[in-house]
Amino acid sequence: MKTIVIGVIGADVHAVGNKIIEFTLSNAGYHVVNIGVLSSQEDFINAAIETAADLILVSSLYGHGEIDCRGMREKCIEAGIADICLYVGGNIVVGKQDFSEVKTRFLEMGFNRVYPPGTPIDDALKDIREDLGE
Amino acid sequence: MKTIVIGVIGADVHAVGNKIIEFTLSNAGYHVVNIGVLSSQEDFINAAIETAADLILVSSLYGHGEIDCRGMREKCIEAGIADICLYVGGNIVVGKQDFSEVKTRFLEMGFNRVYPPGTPIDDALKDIREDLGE
Amino acid sequence: MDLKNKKLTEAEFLSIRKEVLSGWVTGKDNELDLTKAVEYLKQVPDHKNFALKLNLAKQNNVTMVQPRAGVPELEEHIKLLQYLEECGADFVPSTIDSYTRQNRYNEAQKGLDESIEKHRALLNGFPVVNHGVKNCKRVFESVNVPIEARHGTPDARLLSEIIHAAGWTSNEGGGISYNIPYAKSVPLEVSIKNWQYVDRLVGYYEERGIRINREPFGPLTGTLVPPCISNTVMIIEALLAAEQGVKNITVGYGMGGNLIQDVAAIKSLYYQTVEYLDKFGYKDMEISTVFHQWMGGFPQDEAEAMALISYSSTVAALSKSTKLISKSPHESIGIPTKEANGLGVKASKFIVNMLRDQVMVDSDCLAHEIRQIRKEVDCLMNVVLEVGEGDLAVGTVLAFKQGLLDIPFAPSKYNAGMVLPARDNEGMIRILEFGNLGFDEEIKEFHKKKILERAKSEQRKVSFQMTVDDVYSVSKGKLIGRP
Amino acid sequence: MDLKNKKLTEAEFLSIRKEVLSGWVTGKDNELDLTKAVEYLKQVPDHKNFALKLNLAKQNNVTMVQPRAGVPELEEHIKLLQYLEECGADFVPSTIDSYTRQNRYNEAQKGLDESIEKHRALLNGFPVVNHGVKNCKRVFESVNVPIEARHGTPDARLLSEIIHAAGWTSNEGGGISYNIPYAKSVPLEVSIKNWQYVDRLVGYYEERGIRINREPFGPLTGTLVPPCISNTVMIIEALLAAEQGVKNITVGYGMGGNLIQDVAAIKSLYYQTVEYLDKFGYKDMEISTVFHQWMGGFPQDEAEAMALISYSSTVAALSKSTKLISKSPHESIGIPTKEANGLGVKASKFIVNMLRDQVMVDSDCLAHEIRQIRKEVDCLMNVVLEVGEGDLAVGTVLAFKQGLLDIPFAPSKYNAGMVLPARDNEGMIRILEFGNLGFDEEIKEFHKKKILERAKSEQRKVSFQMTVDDVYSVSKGKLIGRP
Ligand code: B12
Ligand code: B12
Repeated sequence: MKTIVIGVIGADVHAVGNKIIEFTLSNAGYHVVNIGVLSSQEDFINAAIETAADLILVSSLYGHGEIDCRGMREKCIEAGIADICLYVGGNIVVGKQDFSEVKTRFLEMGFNRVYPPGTPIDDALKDIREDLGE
Repeated sequence: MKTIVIGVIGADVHAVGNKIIEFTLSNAGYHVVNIGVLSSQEDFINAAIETAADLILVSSLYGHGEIDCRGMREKCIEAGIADICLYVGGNIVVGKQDFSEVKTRFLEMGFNRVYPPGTPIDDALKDIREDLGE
Repeated sequence: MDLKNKKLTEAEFLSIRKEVLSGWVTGKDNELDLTKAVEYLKQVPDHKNFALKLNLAKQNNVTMVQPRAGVPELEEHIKLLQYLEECGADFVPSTIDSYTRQNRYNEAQKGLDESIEKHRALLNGFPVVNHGVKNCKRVFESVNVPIEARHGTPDARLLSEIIHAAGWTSNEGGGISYNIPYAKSVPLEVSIKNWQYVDRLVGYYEERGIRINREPFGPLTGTLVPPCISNTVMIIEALLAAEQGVKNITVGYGMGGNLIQDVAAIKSLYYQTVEYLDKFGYKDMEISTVFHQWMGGFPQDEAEAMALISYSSTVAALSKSTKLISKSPHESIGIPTKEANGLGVKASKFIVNMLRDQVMVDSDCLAHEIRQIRKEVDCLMNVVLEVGEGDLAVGTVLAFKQGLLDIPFAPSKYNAGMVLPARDNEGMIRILEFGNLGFDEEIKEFHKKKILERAKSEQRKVSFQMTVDDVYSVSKGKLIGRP
Repeated sequence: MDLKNKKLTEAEFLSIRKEVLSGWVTGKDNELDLTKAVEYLKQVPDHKNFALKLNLAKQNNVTMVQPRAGVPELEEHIKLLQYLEECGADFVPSTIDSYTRQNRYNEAQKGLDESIEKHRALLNGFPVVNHGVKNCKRVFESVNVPIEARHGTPDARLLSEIIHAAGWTSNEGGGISYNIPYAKSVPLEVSIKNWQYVDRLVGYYEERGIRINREPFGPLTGTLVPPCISNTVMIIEALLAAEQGVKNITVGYGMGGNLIQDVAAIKSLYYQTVEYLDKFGYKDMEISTVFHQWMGGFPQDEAEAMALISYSSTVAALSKSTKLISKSPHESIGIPTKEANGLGVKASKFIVNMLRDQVMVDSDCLAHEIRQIRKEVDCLMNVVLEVGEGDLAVGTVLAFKQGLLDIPFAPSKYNAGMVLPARDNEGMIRILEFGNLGFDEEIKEFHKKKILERAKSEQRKVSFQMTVDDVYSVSKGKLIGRP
C-alpha cells in the first residue's frame, strides 16, 4: 500500500477539501497521512520521512501558495528525500491568473505536478496511479 | 406651438416607446402628430407636409433601422421639405455595435441627430428645444 | 363574418393550401408534398420531438430552458443553434425576421442577400420562407434538440408549412397573440382564420400519428399585461387550436415581477386551460406551461441584466413551469451575440437545476391571488362567449371590437387600447383604467382599491403617470415606479 | 479556567491594553491614544457610521449590500473600495490577509513589501496591522460609506484597536466564529478572552457615546452548517459581546440553499437573538441581521456564478435581512479583480432593489421550519448553559470540548468534528451523524427521518457519501448531491 502525505500549507485553514481528499484517497486504496491545515513545509517533510511516504500532496487554497511553497524541494533534498514526488493544487495563487504561467512558476520550484483551481481530487487519481507506478 | 411628427418606421411594431414619446412630448408642450408603428418613409413625410411639422422623430427598435431609413433625406428633398429636422433613435441597428460607427452611418444618410440604445426621450428634450429654437 | 370556431374539413384545408403554397417560390418545393412531409416527420427521433420532450419534462416536474435566437445566414444560424445547445439549451428556437413576419418576402430577400454579401446581419432573424424547406432541414439535422419557430406573424401559413415539413415540431403563435401585439391593421378575423389553418395543419399531422407542439404567445406586448388578460387569450387560443385537432399545447405567461402574482398566474393558467378544454369536450390534450423571463425594457448594465435573468429563472423554477424562455445580457441593446445569448442560457439552466427540488409553498397569499386570477379569467371568458353567442372565434373578434377584451400597449387598431395597467403597492400588476374591459363591479372595485393603496403610500393621485413610471421602472432597477 | 462571562473593568481592560499595543511597532502610534481616538470617532459623520446606517436600513426594511475586498497595497486598496462604492456598495469592507489573521506580522510585512516591489498582490488581503492607524485613516477618508474590518482572527485585539481608532465603525468576528473555522490549535478560552477584549474596546467607546457595530461571523465553515448550530453560535457571541458593553450587533447566517429553510433561519436568528438578549437583561440593544451569499464551493462558470449570486440575493431580499454580503463571479478561482467584484455588487443591488417591496409570505412550511430551528437552538443553548453552570463563556468552552456544540468541517482541534450534515429531500440541511451534539431524542428523530426520506428517494443507504456529494453539488449546479 502506497503512502501519501496530505495537508494544507502555510497559514491556510481551508479544511473542507482536505477532509474530502483524505476520504477520496483512502477510498482509492492509499494509506493517507493527513497533517491537516496550517502545516509548514517541515511538517510535511517530517511526516513523509516518518511514514516513508511516496508522495506529498500539498493543498493551498487561500492564495499565499507561492510564498508558502518556495524552497520546499530544497528542504526535501536537505532532509534526504530528494526524489519524493511533490504535488500542489487548490487555488495556489492570488486571483485569476494565466494558469500556464503559474504552472511554470511552481514547476520551477520543483513540484512534479501543479493543478489549476477547481481540479477535484478525483481528476488527479490517474496521475497518482501513474506516478506511483500502479 | 411647434409640431413634431413621431412614428415607428418599417415593419417595426414596438409600440410602447412610441406611446411614451407621445405622452412626454405633449406634456413638454409640443403639438405631436403620432403616425404610430409600421410607418413608411412616405407616411412620415406626408404627415410632416400636411401638418407643417418642424421635426420628424423616427423610432426604430427592431433592428432593421438601417435598411428602413436609407434614402429618407432624399425623399424629403423631393417632397420639398429638404431642411426638415430628422431625428432617429431606439435600437436602430441589429445587435450591440460600436455606436460611433453607427452614428456616422446615419449622419451620412442625412439625419440631424442619432441616439444610442436606451436614450429615454426625456434626454432628447434639450436637443429638441435647441434645434427648434426655443 | 364567415368566421366560425369549427374544424376545417380536409377538403377545405387542402383547397386553401394550394393558394398558401403559391405565396413565394419556396412554396413550390416538392418536399412540401404532404406524404413526403409525413414520412420525414415520422423519422424524427423522440428526443428531437418537441411535444414528447415537453411531456417528459412535465412528468419529471423539471423546467426546460429555451433561448430566443435567429440570424439571417444559414451557416451562421446553424452555428448559433449548436452553440446554444452546447450551453445547455434544452430546446432551440429559430427566431424569424420582421419582414417575413409581415409576409414581405421581397424585402426579406434583399436583407438576406445583403447580409450574405456583407457577412453582417441586416435582418433581425432567420428568413425561414426565403430559406425554404431544404435549408430548414439542414438546420434541423445540425442539432440534437427539438426546434421551434418563433416569430409574430399574423399570416404564418406558408411559414408553418415550411417549418413542419422540415422537422421542426413546434410553432409559436396564435390568431390573437401574433396579431394584436405584432400588427397594426390586420383584422382579427383574418389572423384567427390564418391560425385556424396553421392549427389545422398540425391537426392533419396529428391524424397521421405525428405529435406537434403549439405554443400561443403569452407575453403579448410584454408590458404590464395583467395576468387575467393574457391567461384569457391563452385559453381562447388553446381552445381554437384544440378545435383544429392540435393535441399538445404550451400556454405561456410573461413575468410580471411580483413573485406571488407570477406563480399564481402560472398555476391558474395551467388549471384553467385544462378546465376549459375539458369543459368544451377536447379529450387527450397534453398541456404544459411556458414562463417568459422579464419581457419589458431591460436594464442596460450587463450584470444587472444577468441578475434579472436569474431572478426570472427563480420564479419559473418555483412555479414549476414546464419551459422557460431565456433572455441575454444584451437585451436592452440589440440582438445578442451567440456568446451573450449563451450566458443567459447558462445562468437560467443553473437556477432551474439548483431549484429542481423546490416549489413555491402553499400560502394564503398565493391561494388568494390564484382565486383572484381565476375569477377574473372566468368573468372575461363568459363575456367573450356571451357576445359570440356561443362561438368562441366570433366572440373573440366582437369582444376586441367592443373593448371587452383589450391588451395594453398594443399597436393594433383592432384593439381598443383603453386599458391602462399599473402596479399595486406590492408590485402586482392591476388595472388603473378599465375602458370597456369585461369585468364585473366587484373585480373593478378590487383593482381600484389596490391601486389606491399604492397611490396613498406614495402620496400622489392615481394617474397615467404611474403607468409611465412603471413602464420604465424595471429597466431602472426597481419593480414599482415610485416617484 | 479563569474565564468568565463578565464585563472587564476599565482597569483590567487598560492593563491588558498595554501589552496588546506592544504586539507590533504600529501599536505605538500616538493616534492609538484613546482620547485622540474618541475625538476622531466623534467626528465620523452619521452616514459613515456603520451602526447608524444599519439602523436606518432596518427601519426602512431594506437590504444593504456589502462586498468582500482587500489588497495589500494602500493605494490599490483605496482604489478598490472607491470602485466598489461607485458600483453601489452600501458598506465597504477591508478584508485582512491571512498572515495578519494569525498574528504573523513579520510574514505579512514580507508579503506587503514584495507586493509593493512587484506591484502584484502576494497577500490575500490588506495587512491592517502593518499599515497602522495612519494608513487606515487614509482609507477611511477616501470613501463615503462606513467601513468594516473582515478577517478571521482568533486574536484580533491589536487589529481592532487600529481599525476603530482609524474611524472604521464595524468589526467582524467573535471568540468562536473567528477561531473554530479559522485556526487549528488556539484554545477556545483564549480566543473568547481575546474577543472579550475586542468587545470591551467597543464598550469603552460606547460609554463615550460612540456607536460601533459588531458582527459575529455567521457562516462558520461555510459548508453545510445546519442553521441551529450557526444560530446558536451567533446568539452566544451576541450575549458575550453585550456583556462587554456592545450595543449594536449584526448576527449572521450563510445561505444553505433551500429557500424556506434560509428564510426561516434568518427570521428565527433575529427573534431568538432579541429574545435571549432580553432574557439575560441586556437593554437598548440594536440587533440586525446579515445574510451571506452561498459560502461553499462556487461553480467555475462565470454566468453560473452570477446566477448563484443573484439567487442568493433573492433569498436575502425575501428574508429582509438587513445586510447582504456579496460574492463575485471569480469566487471559485481566486481573489476577484475589482471589476469582477463590482459585477457581484451590481447584480446583488439590482435584486434587493427590485424585491424591495416583496417579502417571503407566511406559510405553514415556513412556520414549521422556524419552530424547528427555534426548538433546536433552545435545546443547544440550554445544554451550553447547563454545562457551564450558568456561565455562558465557560459553558461554551466545555460544550465544544464535549462535542455538545460541534461545527462541521472545522479545522480546530478544539472542535469535536463528529457532526456530519447532509441535505434532506427538499435540500434543507439536516444532520446525518450527531456525534455528541446536545440534541434531545425528538430532534434527532426528526433529522433521521428527514435524511431517510432522501435516502429512500435516491434508493441508497444513508452514508458519508451523501455528505461528500452535497459538498460538491452546488459547484456542479445542483443543490442536492444525488447519485
Ligand atoms: C417589449 C419588447 C417587445 C414586444 C413589443 C410589444 C409592442 N408591440 O410594443 C414584443 C414582444 C411584441 C416584441 C417583439 C419583437 N422584438 Co422586441 N423588444 C421589446 C423590449 C424588451 C422592450 C421594448 C420596450 O417597450 N421598452 C420600453 C420603452 C419605453 O422603451 P423603448 O422602446 O426603448 O423606447 C424609448 C427609447 O428607446 C427612446 N426612443 C425610441 N425611439 C426614439 C427616437 C428618438 C429620436 C429618441 C431620442 C429616443 C427614442 O424613447 C422611448 C421612450 O423613452 C426590447 C428590449 C429592451 N429595450 O429591453 C426588445 C427589442 C427592441 N426587440 C427586439 C426584437 C428583435 C424583436 C422581434 C424582432 C423579435 C424578437 N427577437 O423577439 C419582434 C419584432 C416584431 C416587429 N415586427 O417589430 C430587439 C431589437 C434588436 C436590435 N435592434 O438589434 C430588442 C432590442 C431585444 C433584443 N435585444 O433582441 N418586442
Ligand atoms: C469555504 C471557503 C472558506 C471557509 C473555509 C472553512 C474552512 N475552515 O474550511 C472560510 C469562510 C472560513 C474561508 C476563509 C477564507 N478564505 Co476561503 N473559501 C471558501 C470557498 C468558498 C470554498 C472552499 C471549499 O471548501 N470548497 C469545497 C472543497 C471540496 O473544494 P476545494 O477546497 O477547492 O478542494 C478541492 C480541490 O481544490 C482539490 N484540491 C485541493 N488541494 C489539492 C491539491 C492537489 C494536488 C490536487 C490535485 C487537488 C487539490 O481537491 C479538493 C477536493 O476535491 C472558496 C472558493 C470556492 N472554491 O468556491 C474560498 C477561497 C478558497 N477562500 C479564499 C480566501 C481568500 C479566504 C480568506 C483569506 C478570506 C476571505 N477572503 O474570505 C479566508 C482564509 C483564512 C485562512 N487563513 O486560510 C479565496 C482564495 C483566493 C485565492 N487563492 O486567490 C477563495 C478562492 C475565494 C475567493 N475567490 O476569494 N473560506
